[in-house]
Amino acid sequence: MIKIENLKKSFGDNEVLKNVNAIVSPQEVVVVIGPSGSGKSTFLRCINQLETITAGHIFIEGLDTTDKKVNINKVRTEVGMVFQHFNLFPHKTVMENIMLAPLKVRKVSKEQATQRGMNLLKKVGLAEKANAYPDSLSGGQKQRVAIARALAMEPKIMLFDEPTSALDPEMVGEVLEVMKQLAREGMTMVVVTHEMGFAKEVGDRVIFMDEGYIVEENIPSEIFNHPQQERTKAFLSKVL
Amino acid sequence: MIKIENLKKSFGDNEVLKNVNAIVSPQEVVVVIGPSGSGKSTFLRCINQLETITAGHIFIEGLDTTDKKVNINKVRTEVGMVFQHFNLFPHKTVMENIMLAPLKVRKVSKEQATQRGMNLLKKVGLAEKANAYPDSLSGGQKQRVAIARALAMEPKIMLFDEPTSALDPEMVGEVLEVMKQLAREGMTMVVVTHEMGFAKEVGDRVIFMDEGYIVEENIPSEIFNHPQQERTKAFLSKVL
Amino acid sequence: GKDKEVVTTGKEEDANGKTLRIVTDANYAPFEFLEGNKVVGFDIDFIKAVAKEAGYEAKVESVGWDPIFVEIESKRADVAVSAITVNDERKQTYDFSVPYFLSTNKILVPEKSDIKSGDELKGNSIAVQTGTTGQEAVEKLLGKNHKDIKKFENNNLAIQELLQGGAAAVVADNTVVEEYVKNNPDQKLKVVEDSQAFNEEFYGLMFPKGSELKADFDKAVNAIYENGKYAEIYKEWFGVEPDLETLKAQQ
Amino acid sequence: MSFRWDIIFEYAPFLLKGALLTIGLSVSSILIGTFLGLLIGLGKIMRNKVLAAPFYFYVTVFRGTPLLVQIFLIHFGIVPFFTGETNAVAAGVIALSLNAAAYIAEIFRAGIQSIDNGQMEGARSLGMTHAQTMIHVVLPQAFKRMIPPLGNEFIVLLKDSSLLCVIAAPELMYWGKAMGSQYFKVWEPYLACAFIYLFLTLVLSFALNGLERRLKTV
Amino acid sequence: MSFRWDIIFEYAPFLLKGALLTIGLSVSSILIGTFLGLLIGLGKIMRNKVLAAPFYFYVTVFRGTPLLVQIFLIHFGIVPFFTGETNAVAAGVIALSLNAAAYIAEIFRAGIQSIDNGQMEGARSLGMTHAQTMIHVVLPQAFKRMIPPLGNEFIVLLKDSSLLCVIAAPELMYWGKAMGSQYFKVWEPYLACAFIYLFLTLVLSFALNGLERRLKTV
Ligand SMILES: Nc1ncnc2c1ncn2[C@@H]1O[C@H](COP(=O)(O)OP(=O)(O)OP(=O)(O)O)[C@@H](O)[C@H]1O
Ligand SMILES: Nc1ncnc2c1ncn2[C@@H]1O[C@H](COP(=O)(O)OP(=O)(O)OP(=O)(O)O)[C@@H](O)[C@H]1O
Ligand SMILES: [Mg+2]
Ligand SMILES: [Mg+2]
Repeated sequence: MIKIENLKKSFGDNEVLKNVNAIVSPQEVVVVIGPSGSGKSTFLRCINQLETITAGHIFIEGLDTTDKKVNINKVRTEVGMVFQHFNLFPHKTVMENIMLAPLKVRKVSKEQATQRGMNLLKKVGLAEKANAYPDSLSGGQKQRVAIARALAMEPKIMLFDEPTSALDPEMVGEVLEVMKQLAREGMTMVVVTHEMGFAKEVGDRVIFMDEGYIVEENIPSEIFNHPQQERTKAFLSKVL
Repeated sequence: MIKIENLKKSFGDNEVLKNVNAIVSPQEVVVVIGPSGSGKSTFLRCINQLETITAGHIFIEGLDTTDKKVNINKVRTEVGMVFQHFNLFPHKTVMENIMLAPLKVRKVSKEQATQRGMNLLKKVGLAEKANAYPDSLSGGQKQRVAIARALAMEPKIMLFDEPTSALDPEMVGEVLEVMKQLAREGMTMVVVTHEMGFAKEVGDRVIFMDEGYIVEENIPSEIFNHPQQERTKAFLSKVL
Repeated sequence: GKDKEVVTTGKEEDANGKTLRIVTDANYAPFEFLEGNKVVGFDIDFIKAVAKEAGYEAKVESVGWDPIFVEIESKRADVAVSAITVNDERKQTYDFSVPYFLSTNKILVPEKSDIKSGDELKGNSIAVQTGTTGQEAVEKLLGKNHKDIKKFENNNLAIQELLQGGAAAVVADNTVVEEYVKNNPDQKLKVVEDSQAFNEEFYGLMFPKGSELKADFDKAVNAIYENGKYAEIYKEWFGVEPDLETLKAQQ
Repeated sequence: MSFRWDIIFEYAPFLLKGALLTIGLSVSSILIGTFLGLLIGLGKIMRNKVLAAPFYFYVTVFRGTPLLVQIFLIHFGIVPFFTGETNAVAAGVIALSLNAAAYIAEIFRAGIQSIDNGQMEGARSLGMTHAQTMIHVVLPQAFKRMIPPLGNEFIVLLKDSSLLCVIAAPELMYWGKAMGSQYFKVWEPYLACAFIYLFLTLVLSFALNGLERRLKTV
Repeated sequence: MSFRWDIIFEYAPFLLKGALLTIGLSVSSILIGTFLGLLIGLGKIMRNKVLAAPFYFYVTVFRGTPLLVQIFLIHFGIVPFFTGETNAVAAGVIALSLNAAAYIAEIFRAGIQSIDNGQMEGARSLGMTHAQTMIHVVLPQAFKRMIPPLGNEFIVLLKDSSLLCVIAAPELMYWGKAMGSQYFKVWEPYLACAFIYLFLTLVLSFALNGLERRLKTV
């Protein structure tokens, strides 16, 4: 589904990703953990090329998206992304947020977009907020709308960048619940998170990153209970 | 030490605190928990009158600080406060941040302020950052500087408003460690936090607030293991 | 305020004479203009001569056009000389000396223009300098504040408007338009004269209302008419003899 | 010094006519200037520095020289070059628009750059193009933030239109000067003009505040 | 049309002298205007609406009327009232300063209000007074943010000083006009002035950018 080969990314002199290789299989849920500044967000943002990569290749369903001939906007419709700070459009209602990309990019009809939007809102439990503006929502509600907005493009893969870290503790649960449901439905997901509970419960595989490298990867029970690398052990001792 | 009587606070029509009564004894560590919007921050901010209170009395060491004749700046020198977002002064170095209030308010000599500042920085483990600017520090370091800055005024009481909730998970520990040390040294503290581990380990008493009321208060082991009120139970089920 | 350009004209000092503050707008060649930082021109030489005749010392200062009136009305300046046209509206606020200059207005048009008289100006747009006899003359012809009259801050801009096709003609003092045509032969302009269409307009010295200086200066003006000093200055600047009869008849 | 109310009354119809032209000049210039300013502002934020250079040059020249000079150059140079004759009103609108465009371009640039980058990323991650994102996401939000500075610019424009009296555009100040030179009076025309300008700018501020408030509640 | 370089050379010493006065006028006005603007800006953000009212009034009047009118009123009214005589340079500095102060007051107000409230609370919670917090915490940060808009205002001021030619302050434009009316020329004087103004504003922008960059690294 996703194959990442020798990915490198520098900001000026600062090499943030140093030769990263990874594979994500269809329907797999990969959780990425690691200390702040280790390159987790950059890794995720490279996958849908919000950052132009410095070297390497990224294949999505066999297509080399780093090839200049590939239409990156087309690729991005296949890859949904959810950000830490939601990035909802404050001047549009919840429904308009969800419908915007389907209308403008997929050119679906207004009725179809509305109908699908309503279904997605029901799915994330916010049908009654369709006409509210983002500012009137709680953090957890905002993040659920952001998930619905990404799903409206019917992506094959979803990327999550610390979707719960800007939320009040009571709201973390409701967002994780939606994500768990997505995983159960077989969505392919790459999730950067500090929620170790989620990683253990939902993750098929955990990747530990540090200083631009993938230091260790394994199934959750192994990585949490028997980390092999010193750096992994040090990190887990602080956050568990 | 602190006695709060019939405290009420409204923002316009919105009554945020509805008759709150509380006592904090010397050397006691009181932890305040509760859902978002329940009035925890407002409660804390009323204690040192960052919010002008609508009704009621607040006594600090027997002095009614709501009395107009009381010099509130004097009171505030006795009550240190640490904020969620640090509120360090970005145009001043770490040392200047710490020395500013002692120099301008307490009018201590520069040598004395420097010496005391250095001691405090050693205490929070940041002696080598004395001449750094806040922007170059990590979140955990910033918060430890903020604590040192508050301590530089030699307050009798310290108020903490979610001191770790803007921090990356690995940095939470270092800040909680400093707070634990303060508690061990006998500082009177009121701490709003979502860190239940800290509440259990350090708290002498836990106050649960909801919708502007103190719903329940008790020693940590009782409140976490045998909450009496339905609302307390519902809240704890979400966050534990 | 040390940079202010002050030109004292009293070369021969009159120890008893009071020093008068004389204001002008040095922006109207050849009557008053700046040569470098010196205010020169016909008006300047004239006021110099008249003041001396009247027994005063003159200190001429270029203050700009609008400021002249504030300075005079508030009596901070004693006399204004700036090719100022005398008319009835202005007499409501200020006193004027006897006329000291007969202004003949002429029409400046492109060489190819078929305007041959004042009457043919009607229906064309005409550029003038605000507050000059040229404006007075054209307004008498077309009507006050007529929409075809374009009033500019100075003749320089009015002529520019003509050159760029925004006006069919400029009406201004003969000296101004003739000087311009002489100095700019490449612009292909010509001067049209029509003494019937335009009334005679006169320049006067301007005083604050009720000024005691008016009488002295009226006498002095007439004195230099008689002793030939006026004709001397006039010839120096315009190269011809003045029409003293018309000027005197106007008194 | 007596204040001559009578000459103000005499000139009232002309001042009114002038004020109407002042309004007309200002409104058309702000509209054209806003449109041009948007293009220039977008030009300035282009990644390609070579393509962006002319826009930088434009803004530098128009912000670096007095409006008076621009008015002269346009009135006596540009307009006759194209039409063969001068036209004070046309030149006035062009000069004010081009001048305002340079300032408005900066307002646009600042407005666009004040929008959190997360908005751009949010939209791009949904597969929207840069242009679609600008049109549907960034600009609508930037516009809202630009209303206060645009309002200021409008007020500046309104007052700057008074400089058009030098090319004999018959706006408010032109008639004020005509009045002054007929009677050789200074206070009456300038104070009268000042009050009319103040009135116009106050009405404008009021309207802009209302607009701002309405947009905020949306 | 031939371009008369010779008359530009002839007038070069006067243009230079004029440019120096232009610089002097602008620099003194921006300094005084900044000082007054700070006071007025602080006045406007006072809680007590009655005390703040005169400051609002000041800003409204000075922003709502053309600078030209203000120059006349100050030159013929205010200055002679105090000193008994007119003085174009003094009136120029006063008019430009008072006008700029109204705009700078808004810049200050915006700058102060752009500082996160947490800064005020952080300092107040340490027992510092409102005044101490303003002086040591809020204003130093606000100043830094105000450099770009203040720089703009400085450039506006520099160009606006050209209006002082109407009261015969011998600054750059005054000499340009003198040159124009001696030779009946438009392009030479105005283009020469335009280039000098452009040069001055560019040097100014450059210096301000440098300052901004230096402050950012601190
Ligand atoms: N746009 C950028 N320009 C320059 N440097 C950047 C940029 N984005 C990220 N970096 C740098 O790249 C490194 C990795 O950043 P990244 O955001 O990927 O880390 P992260 O693992 O997501 O950390 P966190 O847990 O704090 O989100 C950091 O050192 C950061 O400073
Ligand atoms: N300055 C203010 N003006 C108006 N309303 C306010 C203000 N500050 C707080 N409120 C309101 O008061 C209520 C309580 O806010 P408060 O910040 O005290 O809650 P909290 O318990 O600290 O929540 P959180 O966990 O999100 O920090 C909320 O409804 C909030 O909207
Ligand atoms: Mg990240
Ligand atoms: Mg709070």
